[in-house]
Amino acid sequence: MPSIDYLAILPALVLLGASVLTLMLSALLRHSLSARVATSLSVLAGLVVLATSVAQWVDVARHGASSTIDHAVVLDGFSVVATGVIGVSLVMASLIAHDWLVRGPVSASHFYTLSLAASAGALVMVQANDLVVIFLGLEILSIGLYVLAALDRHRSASAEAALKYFLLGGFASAIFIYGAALVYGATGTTNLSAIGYFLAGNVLLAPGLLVAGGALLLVGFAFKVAAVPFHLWSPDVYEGAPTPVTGFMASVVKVGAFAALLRVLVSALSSQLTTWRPIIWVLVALSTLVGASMALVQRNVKRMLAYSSINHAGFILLGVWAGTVRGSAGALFYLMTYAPVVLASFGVLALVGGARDDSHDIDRFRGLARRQPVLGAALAVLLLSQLGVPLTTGFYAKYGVLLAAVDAGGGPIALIALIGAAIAAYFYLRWVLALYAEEPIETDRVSVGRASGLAIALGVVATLLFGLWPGPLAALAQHATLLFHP
Amino acid sequence: MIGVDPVYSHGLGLAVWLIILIRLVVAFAVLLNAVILMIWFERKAISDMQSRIGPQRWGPFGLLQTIADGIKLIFKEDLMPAEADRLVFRLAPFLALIPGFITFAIVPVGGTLTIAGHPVRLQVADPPMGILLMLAMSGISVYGVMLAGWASGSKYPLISSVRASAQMISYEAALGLSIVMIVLVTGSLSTHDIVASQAHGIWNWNVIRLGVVPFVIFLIAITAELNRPPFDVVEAESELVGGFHTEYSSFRFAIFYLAEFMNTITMSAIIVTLFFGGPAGWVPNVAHLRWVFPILWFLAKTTAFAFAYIWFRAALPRFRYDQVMDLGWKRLIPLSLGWLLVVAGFLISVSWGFGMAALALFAWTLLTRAFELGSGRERGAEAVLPVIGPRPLAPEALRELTDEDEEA
Amino acid sequence: MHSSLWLSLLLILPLLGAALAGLVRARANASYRVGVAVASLETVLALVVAVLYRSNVPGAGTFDFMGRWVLAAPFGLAYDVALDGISLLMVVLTALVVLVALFGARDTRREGAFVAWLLLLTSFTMGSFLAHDLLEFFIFFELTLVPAYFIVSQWGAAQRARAALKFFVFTFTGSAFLFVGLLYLGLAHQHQTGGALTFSYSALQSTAMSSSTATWLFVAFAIAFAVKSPIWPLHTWSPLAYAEAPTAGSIELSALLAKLGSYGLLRFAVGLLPLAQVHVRPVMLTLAVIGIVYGSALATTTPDLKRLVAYSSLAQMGFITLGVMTGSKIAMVGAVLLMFNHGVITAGFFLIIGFMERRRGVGVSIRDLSGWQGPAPVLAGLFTVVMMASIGLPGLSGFVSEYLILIGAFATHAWWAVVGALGVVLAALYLLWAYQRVFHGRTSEPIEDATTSERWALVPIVALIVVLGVFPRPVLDRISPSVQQVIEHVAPAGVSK
Amino acid sequence: MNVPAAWYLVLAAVLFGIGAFGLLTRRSALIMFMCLELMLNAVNLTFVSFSRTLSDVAGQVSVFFVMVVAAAEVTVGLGIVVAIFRRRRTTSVDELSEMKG
Amino acid sequence: MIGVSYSIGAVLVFVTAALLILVGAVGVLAVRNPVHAAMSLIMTLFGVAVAFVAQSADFLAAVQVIVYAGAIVVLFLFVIMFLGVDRREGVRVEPLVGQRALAGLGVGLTVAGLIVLLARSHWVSGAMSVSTNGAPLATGSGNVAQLGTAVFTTYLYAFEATAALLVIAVVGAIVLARRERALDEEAA
Repeated sequence: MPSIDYLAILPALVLLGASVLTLMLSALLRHSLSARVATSLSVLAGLVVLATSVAQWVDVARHGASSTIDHAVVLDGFSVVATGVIGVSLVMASLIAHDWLVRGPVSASHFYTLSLAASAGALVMVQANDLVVIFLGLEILSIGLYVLAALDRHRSASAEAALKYFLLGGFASAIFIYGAALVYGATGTTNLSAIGYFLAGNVLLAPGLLVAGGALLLVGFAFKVAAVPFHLWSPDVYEGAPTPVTGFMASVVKVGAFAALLRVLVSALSSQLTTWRPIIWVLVALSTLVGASMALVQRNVKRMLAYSSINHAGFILLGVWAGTVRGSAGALFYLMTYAPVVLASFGVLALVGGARDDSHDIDRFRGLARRQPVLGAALAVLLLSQLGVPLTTGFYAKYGVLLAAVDAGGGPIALIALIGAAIAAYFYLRWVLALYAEEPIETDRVSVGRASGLAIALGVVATLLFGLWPGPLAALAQHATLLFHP
Repeated sequence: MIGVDPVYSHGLGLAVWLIILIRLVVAFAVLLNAVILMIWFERKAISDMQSRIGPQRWGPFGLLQTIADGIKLIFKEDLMPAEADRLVFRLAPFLALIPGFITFAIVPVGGTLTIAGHPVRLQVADPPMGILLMLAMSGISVYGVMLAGWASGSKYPLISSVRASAQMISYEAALGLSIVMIVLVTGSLSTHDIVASQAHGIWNWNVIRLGVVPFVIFLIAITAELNRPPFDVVEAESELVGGFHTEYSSFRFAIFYLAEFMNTITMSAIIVTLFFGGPAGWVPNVAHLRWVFPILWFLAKTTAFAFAYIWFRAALPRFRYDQVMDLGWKRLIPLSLGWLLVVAGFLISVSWGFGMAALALFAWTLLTRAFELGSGRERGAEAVLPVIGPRPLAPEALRELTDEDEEA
Repeated sequence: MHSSLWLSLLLILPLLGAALAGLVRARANASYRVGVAVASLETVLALVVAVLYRSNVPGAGTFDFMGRWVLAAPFGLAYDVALDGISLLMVVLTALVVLVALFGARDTRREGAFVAWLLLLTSFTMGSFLAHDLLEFFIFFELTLVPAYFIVSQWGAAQRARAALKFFVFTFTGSAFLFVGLLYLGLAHQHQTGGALTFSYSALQSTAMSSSTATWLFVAFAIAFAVKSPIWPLHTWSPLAYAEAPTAGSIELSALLAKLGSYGLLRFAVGLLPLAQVHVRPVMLTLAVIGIVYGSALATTTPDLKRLVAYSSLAQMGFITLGVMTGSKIAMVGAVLLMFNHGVITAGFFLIIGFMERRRGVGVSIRDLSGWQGPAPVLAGLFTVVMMASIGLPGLSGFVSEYLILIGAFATHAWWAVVGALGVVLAALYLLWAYQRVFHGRTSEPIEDATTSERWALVPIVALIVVLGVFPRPVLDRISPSVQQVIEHVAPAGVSK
Repeated sequence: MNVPAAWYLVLAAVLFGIGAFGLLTRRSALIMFMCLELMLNAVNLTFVSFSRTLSDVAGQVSVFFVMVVAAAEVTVGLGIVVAIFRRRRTTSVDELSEMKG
Repeated sequence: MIGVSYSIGAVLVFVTAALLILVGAVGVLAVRNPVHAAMSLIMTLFGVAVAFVAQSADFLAAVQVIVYAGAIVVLFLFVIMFLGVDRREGVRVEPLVGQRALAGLGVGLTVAGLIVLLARSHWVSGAMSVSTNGAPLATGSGNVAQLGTAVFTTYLYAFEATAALLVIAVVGAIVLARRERALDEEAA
């Protein structure tokens, strides 16, 4: 038996434990688990994960990065911070989901059993140091999400979204694992560190296999993070899935997938930088431009945010493209700041979407800020943050990855990405404009539940606070990346 | 999958080829004859239990009745339903037959002989994955039933197919888990090794060694896999006319019939192999005939289980479909999981064993409560799957399964 | 060196004012009073700073009130403020213009929000002028977009949504180039020194680079500043935005935000990239001259008064660019002065146009108006003063600055100066023509003359126009050393005089 | 002597291609699932071939995990199909026209 | 490669496996009836199992048959029959003109590229992984022991992760398939 560092895997264990506990409580209690209890449990689990990640951080800061369970799991600054982000995202996603669960057709225990387990999958990905483990984490996460996407029985779009998500997600997984097989064939191992050592110590005369494998791995990841041209599923799925689930997708999935992608590229394939950079270059250019342009023509705000998140994925990929410490730190910082913002945005959407979660036309937002100034202003701040206006974290997120890209000699691609951001400005601003429009559409007042309100407030406060003073987060991301497991 | 049979130890000479061939042919012949006997045996035994006489006209005690029936069937008209899927309809009976025979190939029916200087095991093949082969074949055997029912293009056979597939998946897990326990104590997947490990005395038989529970689980699961009574909801005459083979007649029907009994014999043999030491037993010290006794032991044990199946059929009422499902999912699988824990625990140490037992008991308590609550809730809402038992004959359920025109 | 707290106070005061104005929005006139009070306080503060300012601080050159705090080391982000003669002028302009706009161009629709946005804009503009750090400047530069966007889109005229969007996206796109450029510059500096990442103005000044790199960077910077200024041909957003914005918005856009562009061009493009001068100067001068002629020509044809001022601003911006890019000290001083003067003058223009709109209730087209001189002589008189200053009548402030620019330009780049001088002639043409159409002739409408508060609003503007036209010395004394410092940094790179 | 592993690798690549093609072109959800299985099988074959070439057990272990994943995917995928069918009585992706991509 | 003779048996096994696999795979795509497609799928699965045996992965071959043929395809068939989608399931009208050609081209190019890369790269034969510490891959029952050792050492974490995977899959499937009466009434 390999030695096991339980501190390293504690977060995943906590989430899985919470998931199973929810399941068991719902099975063993006479009355179905109330949403309040289930949400509290999930929030608690998220907080414990966050606390654990702090403990891990102390450990890593003191003893340096390490790997455990026969090098399948790493405990390094990067994984710790990403773990913390997932913990925070989970807390916020639970809060957002709460109001929807209270009024919706979905049983809270089902929702949380699945979402907690899926988050555990994301944690597995974040810490994985082996292609097979990444694959399994990816599947835990994805399978949970397929079901979560199908949960809303009131709308048939929900199950259809799940089917589309499932088919293309499965396709992506198959491509990913095929890539892993080819990389295994080229290097003789599936362990990322071992691949890295092997490639550092050996020169492949004809690295065709490795190139093909690496490319397929990238394609698999590109599907998962919805980078153009592998994004076709995401608008439909974002639209069809229940709004809290969409928020979950936009945050937790992105964190997990990007963390794993970074680890694969930095830890295993860093010697192949010249090979994978052009691929990422294309992905960045297409994602930022197409994501922004397609968002312009949407009327459904969830589709709009889907394309917007494609645009953001392009930016995060920019940090990946750099392939430097600065790039990884930039991408990590982006994830840290983007997750709360996008979750809070979907929190507002879930509220405005109505009891049946099916009214997501942009017209519903007309005059919202006039009727409910606080809610409207909150959404405006969140949108401006996504747009990348200074004094919000969105600006520094873009700044971090752009800095890395320019540092790595990527002036042109940075410029392309920024032009994508400028295009994106159109639809964020159009939306903000609608919020403050003078002739409000006759709609009911949006009731803001306490939980959702808290989540939205968290997102807004986080983006403004760290927008004003990004120092701590930036330093954290920087240190985290410096403590990267080799 | 050739494995480590000692017969190959001298290379693949002509003699070896011959031995292998003979082994194959003999096994096939024996099995076929056994089936014929089995059919007779079943009819006879059932008749006795029901205070009837049973077949008596052909041959002594009606022994040749089966052959007569066979001849009759072969000459009957071969019907092909209009709605049938012709290819699959023809293929299905053979799919049902083949797994039974292949499974029999891994059963050791006796010890090791020495023929012309070659050590020969009385077993057609001894692949290192032997018991997995059995699992694989039992997995495949369902295709015959499923495809036959579907290919008939008729309502009741289709329902039979659906039931067969569901039942099959439900019991496969329990079956596999009980086999895992055997593999745990044996440390090998080969049937030869499994038998060898039970050789010395009745206390080494797995049925005793593992506690009786795995055996019971296996017996129930295998009965369900075989679609034998009391788990024959697939061919429940009162509900589904004849089940999957309603539309079959003549020779193809004969093959189904053959397959069913062949499977019964094979599975009896497998039970003996896995739990009752196979050919193990007391061997009198008779020169040159020592090799016969294991075979006799094996035959005796197998016959006993064949009889047990007949007895089940005569004595037990058929389960309702939902009861079949409940038994599989809610009783057998948890039970086998728990028992597996206990077995594994005891293999480590006694204290581990008791610990695991306590854990399993605790889990069992929780499960029981969960099931209780669950069935209470289901009264308000329908079950996970609509029950494909007596109730689904309600018209809307049938339409859901088969009728296409209405939706179109 | 004075305490940087003064500058921080300049930044924070409007922020607090904005918050206060938002809080008291429910009470009638409360937020208006808060706004005017805060703007007055800000003006006083700016004047105090102007008095305290010393143009020679040991070790810091002409920069005074320095203070630097690092906010995010990995990003090279710092709060770094300082003031020199050039920015001092801009700070005073900002405080003054905001006061005038708040006081004179009152908009009672949701006044709390309006005042709050204006004060926010003030704070951010202040921040840009006070920034002694390229990144910090960029952040404030970008931030000004948000309040400006809201002011235009919420309180503007019929096409306000389109105008605001166009304004925002144009500027945002332009600044993308600046963004990449400044990142490159900072990183280049870091790689040279091997130290921490910094964007401090004085640190970046010492960055060594090839002439071609400098040229590329200059182009990137210039695009952003050209959009903001606006400089031909990147000006297309401005007429629409100026015309659609509410009066206060127009004032802010033309008098302040446009100055951010030319200020940035002078301080950061020219100041940080001396090596680029050789390559880009002809191009920039040509663009400036085209802007002068093109703006003037369009101004002669447009019927809309606001657009007329917008095009005239384009021409004026051309003059400023001309002055900045010549490299001659006189012209540069003139350019800085013109930034100030143009701010004051356009503020006056838009105020008066706002007053006219208030009377008409709709946008003011030259064609519809006639004979205002009769019923509203004071208004006409005020307009005349502002107009004459804009034309460059000697004795008024516009003359001094344009004269300095043209003199400086003649000495170094005579041909461009000759064409540019054409702009002065054209300005006289279109402004007088517009005056004639609007104020001469007859009208049957009963038009109210300038009210007391309107007169008060225009008092500081007219005063500045006259005072700076007659006695610009104190201002020039504060500008010159700072310009000298820029010239000295640029000159070794092959700049004559 | 056994045939070179490359033969099996190429076979796997072709199988993967057939699966991918089917997934992209067929419109029946069930067939698309089956194509997914084809792709995963191609992966398994690749792993096993490399395992033999490298004389390393890791490839075979990976196959084991891929199979687990395949089973899990099918369970959920078919669950989704059943859920949709309850509503729509179709499994053709084209008929899922409520959303336009 | 030329000049090396392979045993007839090995070639024969390869050809058999290849035929089973390819015919089955093409069958899945070409056949209109989902049940037939499922049967073609079984054919491919058996072909793969044969290929496994030929490459001394006996254990995996058995697992392949048990898991795929014994459970997965049965599940497919169950759903097909349960839903009654078997007979009328044809190829539908293509939503985008030329999509099929495009997909074919893309996949074809990718696979061709892959094959070229596969053929042109010489992989590191003999590169020993961490797991076996250089011990050659065993056949027969030794293989199972090796597999087991690897699963419980190098891949222990992955193995435990599969537990989570299966839990979430089972819970998910039950949540999806569950039918709630209140809702059905509402839908009706």
